[in-house]
Amino acid sequence: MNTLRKVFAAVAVLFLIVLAVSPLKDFLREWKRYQVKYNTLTADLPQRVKPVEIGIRQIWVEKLDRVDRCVTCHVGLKEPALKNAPEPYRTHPQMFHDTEEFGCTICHEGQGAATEYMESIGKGKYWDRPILPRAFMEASCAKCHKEQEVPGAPVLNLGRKLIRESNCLGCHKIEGYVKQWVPVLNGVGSKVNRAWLVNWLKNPAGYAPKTRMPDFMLSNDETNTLADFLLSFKEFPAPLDPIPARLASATEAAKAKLVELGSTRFREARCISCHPINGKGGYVATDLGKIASKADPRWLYNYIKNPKRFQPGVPMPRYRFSEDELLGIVAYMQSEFVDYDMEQPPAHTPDPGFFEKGRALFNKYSCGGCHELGGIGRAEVMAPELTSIGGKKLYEIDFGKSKIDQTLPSYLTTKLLQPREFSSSMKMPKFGFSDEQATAIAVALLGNDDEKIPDELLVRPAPSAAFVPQGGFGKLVDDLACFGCHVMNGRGRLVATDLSLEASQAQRSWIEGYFKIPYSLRPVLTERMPNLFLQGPEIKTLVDFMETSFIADSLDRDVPSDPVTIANGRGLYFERYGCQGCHQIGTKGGYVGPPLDKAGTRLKRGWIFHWLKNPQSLKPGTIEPNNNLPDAEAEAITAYLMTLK
Amino acid sequence: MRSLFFVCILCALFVVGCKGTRPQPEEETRQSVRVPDSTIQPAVALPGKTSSYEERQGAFLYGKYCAVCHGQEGKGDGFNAFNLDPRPRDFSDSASMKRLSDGQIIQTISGGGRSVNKSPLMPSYGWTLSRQQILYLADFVRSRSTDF
Amino acid sequence: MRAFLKELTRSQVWRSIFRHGLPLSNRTRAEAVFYNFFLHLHPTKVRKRSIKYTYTWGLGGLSAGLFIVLVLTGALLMLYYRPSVQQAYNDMKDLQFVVSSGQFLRNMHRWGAHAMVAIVFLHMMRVFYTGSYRPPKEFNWVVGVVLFVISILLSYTGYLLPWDQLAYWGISVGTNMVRAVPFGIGENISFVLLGGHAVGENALVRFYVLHCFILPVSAVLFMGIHFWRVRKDGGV
Amino acid sequence: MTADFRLEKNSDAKKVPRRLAFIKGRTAARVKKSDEEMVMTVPHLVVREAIAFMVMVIVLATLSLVFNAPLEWVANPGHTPNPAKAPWYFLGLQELLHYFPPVVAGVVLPTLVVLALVAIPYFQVNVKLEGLWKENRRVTLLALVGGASVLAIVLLAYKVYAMLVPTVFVLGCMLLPYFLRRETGVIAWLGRRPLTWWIMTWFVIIVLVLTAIGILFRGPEWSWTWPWKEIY
Amino acid sequence: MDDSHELKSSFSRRHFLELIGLGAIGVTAAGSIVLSGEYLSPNVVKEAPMRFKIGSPETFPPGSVTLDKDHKVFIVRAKEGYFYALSAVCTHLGCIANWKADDGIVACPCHGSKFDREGRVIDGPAPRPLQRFSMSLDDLGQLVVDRSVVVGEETVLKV
Repeated sequence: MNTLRKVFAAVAVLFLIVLAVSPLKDFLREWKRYQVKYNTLTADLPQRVKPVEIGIRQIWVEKLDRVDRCVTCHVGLKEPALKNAPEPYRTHPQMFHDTEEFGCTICHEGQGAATEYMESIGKGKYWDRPILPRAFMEASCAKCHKEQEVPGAPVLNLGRKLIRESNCLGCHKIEGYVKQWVPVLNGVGSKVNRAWLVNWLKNPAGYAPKTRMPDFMLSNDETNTLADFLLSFKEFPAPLDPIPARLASATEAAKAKLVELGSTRFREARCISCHPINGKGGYVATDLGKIASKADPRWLYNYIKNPKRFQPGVPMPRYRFSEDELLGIVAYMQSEFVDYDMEQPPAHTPDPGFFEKGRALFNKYSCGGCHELGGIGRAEVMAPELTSIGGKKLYEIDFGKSKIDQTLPSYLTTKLLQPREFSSSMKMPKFGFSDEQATAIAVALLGNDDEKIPDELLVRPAPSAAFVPQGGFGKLVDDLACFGCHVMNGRGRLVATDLSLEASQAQRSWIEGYFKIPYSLRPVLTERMPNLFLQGPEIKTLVDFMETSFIADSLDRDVPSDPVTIANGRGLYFERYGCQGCHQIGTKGGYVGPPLDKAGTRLKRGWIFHWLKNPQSLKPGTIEPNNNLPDAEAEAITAYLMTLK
Repeated sequence: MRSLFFVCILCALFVVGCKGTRPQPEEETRQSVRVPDSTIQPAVALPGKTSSYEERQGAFLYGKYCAVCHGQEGKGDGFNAFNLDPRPRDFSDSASMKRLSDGQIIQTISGGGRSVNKSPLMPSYGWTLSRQQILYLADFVRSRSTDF
Repeated sequence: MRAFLKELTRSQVWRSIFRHGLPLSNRTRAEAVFYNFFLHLHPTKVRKRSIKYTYTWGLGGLSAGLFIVLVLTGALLMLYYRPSVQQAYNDMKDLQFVVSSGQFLRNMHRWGAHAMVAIVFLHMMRVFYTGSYRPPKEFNWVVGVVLFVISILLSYTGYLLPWDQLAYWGISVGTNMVRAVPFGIGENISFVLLGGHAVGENALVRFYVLHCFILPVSAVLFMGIHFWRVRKDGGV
Repeated sequence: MTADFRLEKNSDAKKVPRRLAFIKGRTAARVKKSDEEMVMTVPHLVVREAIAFMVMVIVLATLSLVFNAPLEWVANPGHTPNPAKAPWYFLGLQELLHYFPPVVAGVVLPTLVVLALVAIPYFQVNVKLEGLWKENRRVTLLALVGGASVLAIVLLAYKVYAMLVPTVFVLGCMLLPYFLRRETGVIAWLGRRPLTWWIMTWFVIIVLVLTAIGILFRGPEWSWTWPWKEIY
Repeated sequence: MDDSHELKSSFSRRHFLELIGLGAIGVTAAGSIVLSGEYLSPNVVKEAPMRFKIGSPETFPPGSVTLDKDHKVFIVRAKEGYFYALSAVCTHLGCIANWKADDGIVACPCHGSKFDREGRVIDGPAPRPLQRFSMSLDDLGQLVVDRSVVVGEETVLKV
């Protein structure tokens, strides 16, 4: 019995001790030390900082159903005195969004509920959304911001642009993106030569540094088979016109004259606004620097004559060239844009089964996803859908044998930079992205999240306008590929001006003159309006349509034109608002904005008035400041500008 | 009873401390604070990744609105600067920048040169940019002169 | 102090609650067993041989003890737990991170539940190998088998409640075994058990009710019978 | 029945309170001896119970302080972990499902097991507690080998080596005393075991082996994986 | 703690052990109750924060009284342009009072207490005027109300 008593007493004491450890463990929680340290840290600061009351703090965001306890340790987020304090006490940057309104994890990810460091950054074992590295932060903007251009998120915007331009849609399904135009391959066998094609397939960027065509890392065999397959497509949907025999039979002198003419037209048509020459110039279209070593002259002649006949949908205008001019341009290209260093591939006898094998390769790499060829579409086995890739759980990712960080951002970035890193059997091509570009795309992809955001917080994209101009204007717009550079009623690519309100802005006579001889209002820009060599009736059709459609009555306004007002306006222009800082009149003034020399003949007074009142309402994002002008002042300046003829 | 209980807690702390069944708290703190940035940084390094959000916003806005006259580096040598008289301010000149208060800088951006009795060639952005954006810009402008 | 205690233990209130004195003499000790609700399950005297730990290994008693621990910790856990798909997991995280001793209680409950299944099984093995199921205790063995099944079901229904991957797929696999019962009966059982065709919100609520009410109450009922029988058949 | 029960005539309430009858004969072994040394429940039994209870709580609490209860990722009905395992006490059953058709493994076998457990105390053969080889040695051997062969064929047909190996092992232990007759030692002890003991032991070993395999040795796609290999 | 008869015997070692054992169990039991109390009092609650933003001053026209239902507070802008924040919780029994624009008073629907726009009791059982909370402007020019700071009747926020 005595032993039993001893055992009893000992066990009871042990019982007490063991059960007392649990509250002790609670008492020594990690976050408490951070708060105590915060109080000692702030006590030494010269500024008065309110000490934190020891206890778990949290931000409860009801609308997002999130509880973020990050503020338990990050106590000084709103304390300006701690701007340069070490983490976790540093002040949070001033943002458009308040931390108290949105919490932390909606942007930063990580585990909001956690009160321990490793758990909160999501590096604990069972949390599928670890904290986003700073470089990828903008991905979180995309959770709510579905609009085209997200303010304050340049990386995200760049990423989305790259996804569009790289035509990821060719293989992946991603909601919210549309496929870009890519050359059609029908008749490619009569368009290009074998040497070029082999070089191109092996290394597209070697031919055209700015090309969007990725490197599929084909083996020599694959390249040859694919080239044989493609070259077997020799028939165009429309027959090629023969090149007039004159070019071949012309004398040297006549030829030189033609080349001279072609060179002039090539410049006047401002081809380099869109086409780069050996990497210099525009970025919209194909590099022309070595075009003569690639394309058959007969095809070039036919294509420039009527681009859409051979490449439906191509955003290249049909210039109104005469036959001589066409011949000249082709001759000019033939003489100028030759690749003397082009490597000749070794002689090669086609495999008897090249067609079937080539077709299989064409399918394997989903060439049909981008390029149309004889009705062969996208590959049946598609690449994974990326619509909600940002919500992919870590345990769903196969990192293979790669040694990279086991996180989704690093997975995506690595995949973009080295597409075959995780498994050599993958088919994704290499786009040659720079590190920044890959990061930007990863950011945009991470933003494709399946996170449920309440409707009132979503910023939706502007509905994509399906503006299809009709009639003669429509035909001309199609023929001249205006949408390639101009936006009209929400459709088109914005390289040049948005024309939706053009007739409210510019006077008819000026527009007509501009079509005849385009000139650039801003000489600093590379992209310029080409001279399309339009005829009088065509110009009339265009301007007539603009006068009826691209005009808003609300922008009409009568402005007094008495000398007093004009003098007043002149004073305001030069003395009060210093407009000459950016706009030139005569030879004086800056050239940030367009010169206002002939503003009175170019612009309409209502436009000037409304522009002065609120420039951003007419052209979002313009750097012309809103000066909050009273009506009288805006009228006076308008009156002054209208006198400049 | 409660005090006795806490005495027992202390005993328990002692016993447990000796046995070391719990991870040492001190060490844990140091570890968690010292986790190097690289563990949460991507394999790819972005240029300027060390810059803060405010700096990047400031740089972006500056590049868009200010650099044409004040120059990319803030030296008052933008491509448009040579059309202006007086010349735009050189933000890297710390001697003259020291004389400006934060309030003056913010006022100049918001109200333009005329609002601080300077040249009207400096336009006012108070109705174009938000208060927040102007604060970013003011900070960025301030950071152009190094030895402030 | 002593005088006060003396007064206290002799007061009418004290004596109305405790009908026996301090168990210091054989008389008061016997009285304690007679009059104390918790002790009256025992006889006043037991065989000296049977109180040795190696005699029964105390497994039955430990099962009962574990049941008490589980009821207490479980009741406390219920205060912070909401059986809904949206909340269940978050509530577990709250228990882990912000509730004082929450993680400890959850650990106790979880490990206790596993231990219970194991100990009840061991108890059953002990009873078999010592032949303690022989008449007149046949029926008590059957009650014991029922209790074994109930404790497995208790552990199993509790398994779903944290609503994590482990829970969800553990239960999915388990309920799919039920589907194997032929003639569509399995389908029906599984449908009724889950309140649907897959593990979802309904299943969670059903398992919660089973785990927190129906099964514990049945367990208490059968434990009452079990103990009563043990006592009537001459056990401790 | 009269042989089993004996009325206690001198019922001494102080010594054995409220006991009316003793049970004898076909009863639990301990009831046979009625005049054992007795001790007071309070404190002897109660203190031991308290100690046992406290030790249990101590072990449990220590465990709880050191190991946290698992909490994995939030449930994702769209992604099945590989392997998807039931709670450990069902892993024996899940292992069976790997071998046998669902109806057999998921329904017939568990039902049989529960029924068998329920039926144990009602088996007359079990009560005698006689060694397997005490009588009719030939017949027993034939029946045993015959039964075991049928079972082995079934197990072989389904390739259930996880059950076959323990079965052969148990059969070997059963047969040992038949061929090696000993008076003392392990083999003699084995020889004194009754049939029910053997069946139960076989059952327990099977359960343990299957459960252990299910817990430790099953990896992706329920393939055999060594426990020291990391499972992703 | 003992029968008088037992107390007379020497305080032996075995009693000491018993006392320790029982004492430890007692302490554990008491400690468990304390711990349970600790467990039962939540460390965090999901409630609206005491300090919150209500928007820029321009959204409140002078002379207006606006009820912020989420935070149970009236934002009052005087005709002179200054601001103050009145609790919308009636000081009687905690119902949410309403602003009656027609009469220019705050009226409680439960027991008919009435307050003027300064929060003073005009009528009814309310024992105290409505509480007035601290208001301030943050860096970005947003109005901020802090319900955890009660200020006197004379305190207003001039914008």
